[in-house]
Amino acid sequence: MAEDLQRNFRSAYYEKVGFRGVEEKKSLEILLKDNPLDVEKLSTFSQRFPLPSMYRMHVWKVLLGILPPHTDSHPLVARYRQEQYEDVREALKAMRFVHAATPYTELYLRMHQLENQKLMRRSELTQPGEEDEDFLAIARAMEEIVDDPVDCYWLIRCFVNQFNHKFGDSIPHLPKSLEHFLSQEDSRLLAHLKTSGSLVLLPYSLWFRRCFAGSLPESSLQRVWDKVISGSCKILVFIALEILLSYKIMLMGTSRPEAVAKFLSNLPQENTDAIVTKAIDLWHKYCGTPMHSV
Amino acid sequence: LLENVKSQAKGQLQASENRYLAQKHVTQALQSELLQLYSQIEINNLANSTP
Amino acid sequence: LLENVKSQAKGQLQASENRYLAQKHVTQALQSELLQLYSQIEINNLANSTP
Repeated sequence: MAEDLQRNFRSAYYEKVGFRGVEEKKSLEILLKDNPLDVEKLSTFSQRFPLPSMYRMHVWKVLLGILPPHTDSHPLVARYRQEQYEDVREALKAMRFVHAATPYTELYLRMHQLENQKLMRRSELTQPGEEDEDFLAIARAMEEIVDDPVDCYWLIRCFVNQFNHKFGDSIPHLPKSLEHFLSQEDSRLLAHLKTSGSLVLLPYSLWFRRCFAGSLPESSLQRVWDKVISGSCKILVFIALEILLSYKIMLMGTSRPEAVAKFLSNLPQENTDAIVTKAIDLWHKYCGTPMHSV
Repeated sequence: LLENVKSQAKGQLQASENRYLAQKHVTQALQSELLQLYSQIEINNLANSTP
Repeated sequence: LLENVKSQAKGQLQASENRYLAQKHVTQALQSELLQLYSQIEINNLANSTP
């Protein structure tokens, strides 16, 4: 009896923290015991299921190539990563780009610029451009998710690099894709957004360039990034779609595009978990569930 | 097994090369900063020596 | 053959590590030069500002 109660409590708890079943966690644990790790299977798992939070960072690091598939290389490679972080940071200190009180996010930006050979001379530094602001937004969100600065830097850097490399060409087409799926789900809402002039003013760069960093709270955001990191940028369209559907009444009630843009750029932080859950369901409905044996 | 060993070696080598590349980019940045400082100092010296 | 591949991989990794270390010595030298330059500039500034 007591055991039953405890078990019920436990699965209710798992439900709450995002495991739809203990089974999923177990199958992930089996995947993680492989040596070398099967990166493709890990991607598929992450596309289909939410990652248990205790394994999330590890899986992200493998999917982003920060750690190689061979688990017995992990200590060596982790040491290389750590040294590289320290080398670049120390150089920036010596050049006085950063000092003890510089915020980590700015340090990460300068490190990223140095490594990509895009660092200006100190005397020629300008205000951060749009691309820098996108980086900083993603960095601020990642900082909330990851404690260790070395891990944090590598995750931001590889996330941004992979995102631009894999999806750079698709990003400009995402607004059209959003319009398409909105016409399927709610053509009245689409018509209203179009005629009121709101459609062109939606916060596309916040949604599609920053991947909702600074828009969704981190607990919801990381479930979206699971999908982005494992290979989908389409998920971003469905999050945007579900946001529009969730605030339909409010959106239908206003014809001022600026007010719509302002509201959507500063979303209420309450029911974002539900929005993400519904968006993932919609995404599976339209794009199918990847059918790898996991 | 052979492929396995090869791919493991590749993973290690890539990470090592990446670390090396970062050092190279650090060198370039340091050099360009130094160059800038030296020319700044020369300008200052010139300005001070011509009263 | 396997041993062969392994020792080749080890050699490559070692070479990469050495390249890294060499480059690291370069950046250390540059960084200490930079440090010295900065303090030189500060001394000059101080000297100029106190007549």
